[in-house]
Amino acid sequence: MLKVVDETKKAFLTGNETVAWAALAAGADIMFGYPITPQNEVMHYWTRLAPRYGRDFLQTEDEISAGFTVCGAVQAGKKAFTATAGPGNVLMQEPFGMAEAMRLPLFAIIQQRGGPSSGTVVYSQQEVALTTYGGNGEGYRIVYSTATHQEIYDYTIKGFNVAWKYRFPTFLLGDGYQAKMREPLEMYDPEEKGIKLEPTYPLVGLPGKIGEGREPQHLCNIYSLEEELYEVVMKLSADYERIAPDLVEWQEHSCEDADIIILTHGIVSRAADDAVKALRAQGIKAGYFRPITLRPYPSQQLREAIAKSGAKILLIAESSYGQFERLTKQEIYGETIKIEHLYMPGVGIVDYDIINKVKSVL
Amino acid sequence: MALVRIALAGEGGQGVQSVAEILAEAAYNENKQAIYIPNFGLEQRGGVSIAFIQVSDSRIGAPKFNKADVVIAMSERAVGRTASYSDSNTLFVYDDGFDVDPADLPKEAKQIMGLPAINTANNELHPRVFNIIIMGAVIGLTNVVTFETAKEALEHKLGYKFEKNPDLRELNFKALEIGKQLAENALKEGVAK
Amino acid sequence: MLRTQFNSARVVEAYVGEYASGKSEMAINRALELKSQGRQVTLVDLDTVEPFYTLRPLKELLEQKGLTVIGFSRPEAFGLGETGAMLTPAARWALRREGDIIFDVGYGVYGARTLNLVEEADTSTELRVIAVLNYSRPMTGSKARIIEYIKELGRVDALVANTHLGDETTLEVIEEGTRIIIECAGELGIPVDYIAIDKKFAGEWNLELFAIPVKWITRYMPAAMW
Amino acid sequence: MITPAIPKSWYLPSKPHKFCPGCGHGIVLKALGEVIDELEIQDQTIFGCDIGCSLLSWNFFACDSTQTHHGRTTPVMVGIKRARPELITIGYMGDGGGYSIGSQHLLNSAVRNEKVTLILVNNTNYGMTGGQMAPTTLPGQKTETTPYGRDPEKTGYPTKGPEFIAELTPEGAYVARATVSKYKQLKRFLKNALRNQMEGNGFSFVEVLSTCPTNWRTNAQQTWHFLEDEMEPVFPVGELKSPFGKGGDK
Repeated sequence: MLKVVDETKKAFLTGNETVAWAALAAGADIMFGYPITPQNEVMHYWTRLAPRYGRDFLQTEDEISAGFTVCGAVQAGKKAFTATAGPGNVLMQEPFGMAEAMRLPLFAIIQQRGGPSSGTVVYSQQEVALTTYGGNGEGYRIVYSTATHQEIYDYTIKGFNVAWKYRFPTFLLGDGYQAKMREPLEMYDPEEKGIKLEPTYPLVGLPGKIGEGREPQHLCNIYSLEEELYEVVMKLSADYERIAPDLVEWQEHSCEDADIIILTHGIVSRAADDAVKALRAQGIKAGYFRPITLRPYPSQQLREAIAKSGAKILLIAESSYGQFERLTKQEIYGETIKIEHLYMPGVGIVDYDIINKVKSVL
Repeated sequence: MALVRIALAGEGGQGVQSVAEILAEAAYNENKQAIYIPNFGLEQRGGVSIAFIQVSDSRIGAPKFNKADVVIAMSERAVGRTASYSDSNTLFVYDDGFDVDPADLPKEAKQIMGLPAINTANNELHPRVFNIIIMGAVIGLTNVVTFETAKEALEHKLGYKFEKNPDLRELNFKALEIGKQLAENALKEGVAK
Repeated sequence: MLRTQFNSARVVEAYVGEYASGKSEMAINRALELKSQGRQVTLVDLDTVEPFYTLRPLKELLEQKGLTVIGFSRPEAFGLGETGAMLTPAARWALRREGDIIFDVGYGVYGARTLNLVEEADTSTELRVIAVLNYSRPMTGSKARIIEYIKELGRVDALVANTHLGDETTLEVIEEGTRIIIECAGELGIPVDYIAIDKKFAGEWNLELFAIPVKWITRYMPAAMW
Repeated sequence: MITPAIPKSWYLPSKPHKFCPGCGHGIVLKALGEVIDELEIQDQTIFGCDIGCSLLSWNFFACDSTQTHHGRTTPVMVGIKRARPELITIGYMGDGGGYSIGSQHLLNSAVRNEKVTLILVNNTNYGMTGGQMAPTTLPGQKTETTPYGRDPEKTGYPTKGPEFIAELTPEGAYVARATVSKYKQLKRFLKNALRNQMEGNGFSFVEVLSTCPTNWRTNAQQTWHFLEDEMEPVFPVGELKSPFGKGGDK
């Protein structure tokens, strides 16, 4: 099979394009998609490159179909994925829910755009609630919130592996800025870096003759009695809670003696990182904490950061109106630290927005 | 009157749900609190169908319950299916015509009764009124409504059929009466045993 | 590849190339270079595929520097949330204008055929189509891919070597990329007009390395995020 | 300087409009404006538009209008019509919005003979988002998601909307396909469609073949060639179903 990345090399890419290259490098077999800004270039690059590496693509009639075709393909044992945004993410909640219930290794890239409704095509962090707990289930999902193109590359490869290993729908949560921004990153072949690609196997269309050494496979996601569903949901929850500790990822620095901890995720964490450095230079003891997995949330780690720092204030900054704050509060219930927030829904946040807010609350 | 919890179970098409509905309506007509909820699994099409009825003078807390005061299993499959709703003060009723594997019977019950409802229906009345006999049995076991109110509710429900065919009314009321008798006798025998 | 004959005094250039290869950066710098020589210059935005990074947000700035800019300014790019209507009517007839004309052509599967949107582009004897190449872009990240890419692009009269890694650019990166691009140019029989290098390297770059002129580039695009 | 007659129903503050030079939308909306004037329905007309290039027409007319989610213009207009039958509802969408994401709404409204008028502008691609494949993309046609040309083996043949809508609709529906290259006929079909709604006969649907030089990457001459010599053979123009009979236009 033609190698996608023949030698580890620095390259200059846009975010969407990074997704396409990383998916190829991860051995993805097929992409299903539908046009929606700002993720279109994922499709543009995948359709240009896929034939060269024997991969496949279908533009479906809409996002609902894109989600369900991915469910079908992964049931058949192929590495399938999709990419969408905003209203498309809303439409995909139905197939995402099916993937939760049937433990399907669906992988999806979400480039957040302004909401609600058609909102803007540009940028936001307003799909946090939808991506972590959307649908009519309990949020059996794994959600990585990336901030840099290197992370987009790394977590696209990791996303496929995690989805197939732990068998829960997995999401790379980016945004319109990351989608279109250009920056350098290191492209690599996973195996060169010692990253083993998780094997795939079908749930239907198994090899062998039915009745001779193999039984027919009957998959379902509907039950007759409440008690039956109760058993299924309790098992799903137990399985998810058992693997959560292995999946949780976060970053933190300067919390040891922080008076105020700045809590951000995704691209806003880059601004928070700059803000903390600038504040420290001005003698203000600011700390930096950034969940990389929004689901499962690093709640224990955040509690520890709060405890060891003795900080008096936790400042949450997000390009939405409280979705990240609500997610955080439910995870650190009982903490008595004062919580301040900086909401800038659908708008980029830069370091001095955070610096000014810190000064106004301290 | 304290809360009475009744679970009726049988095959789809045996008229389990209609009996429950009539009983609930009768209780309502006596200004009692009544809740009836079917266990609408995917089994409307010929599976075991369960009806949960609760009657009380005061507001009823939840539409379903884990343990019943009276369980009536109207088909062989329903016996095993409803055994879990029986505990030490449950009257567990099934038809003595079933050949029931003892393991399917409830572990705990105040009294387990086999009623000759099917046999009575087929031989003395008409197979179609089997479920009305069961309705009579419920009244016999629980007095959840008076016999008169039950007849009125039956009339209200099936009146249009009775008009067309008056001896149907007579057949149904007879079935109700016999059902009540069967249950009361079984209750007495059980106590005597 | 027939080289069109350049007899007119004015400069008419269209910058084409891979997505994010530096087309807009080259077009702006080239337009300002000509302006600094006292010439009349029109800069035309032909970026039609989902333009996020375009020269539109820079329109006012560039007009203050004396350029005529054909393209919607950001508020004008009306689109109710979409990134805005693509093409100004004036762009179609840009070749009818006086003075130098510099086109910033968007990417897309059609490559240089985007120039069809400009009336008389196919018959113009003045127009030179210049493909911008950044060896750090994966689609043009090897000799084979560069050659394959340029051939697919359609009509190309010259290349510009614009290898860089954004903020992580080093002299070595520029050098390696430029060498490969020059080799490809040889095989393709297309001249390399110049090597574009961020002016911050002016003191360090060894001008003897290649026989091709270097143009020191000022980076405007970082400020052009939609 | 002779200023072209601007339809009274056009909303002047939003002019000049922002459609690309050479785009067919301007012609369709000009014809529609004239028809609205002639039928004197401006005050009862509700104009709905989709996400895509059609959304650039959200404030095109001096009529009440509403911009809906992508593909959802049809159900919104059906909702308005069912609630207030006296209003004239026009749904304006593209080939993606109508035949792809909105196809279920289109088919079901047709089957129910909903008394709405839908105008679908077919330019064989998703224009606003940069030229991806649409259900009406021609075999071999290059788009951003068929970079090597549309392969019917993989993505099927162009959707023939009016043909299947004509099959689905009962009597009383009006179904036609027009083209921006035949203005008088376009205007006649639009008028018949709206008359069909005004007379309460049933569903009315007009697909209009339209030009998109920006995404086709064509100059003026190539644009008309693609429309007339490439598209029209695949998408025959004419009235497929009409309660007004052949020469029925008054």
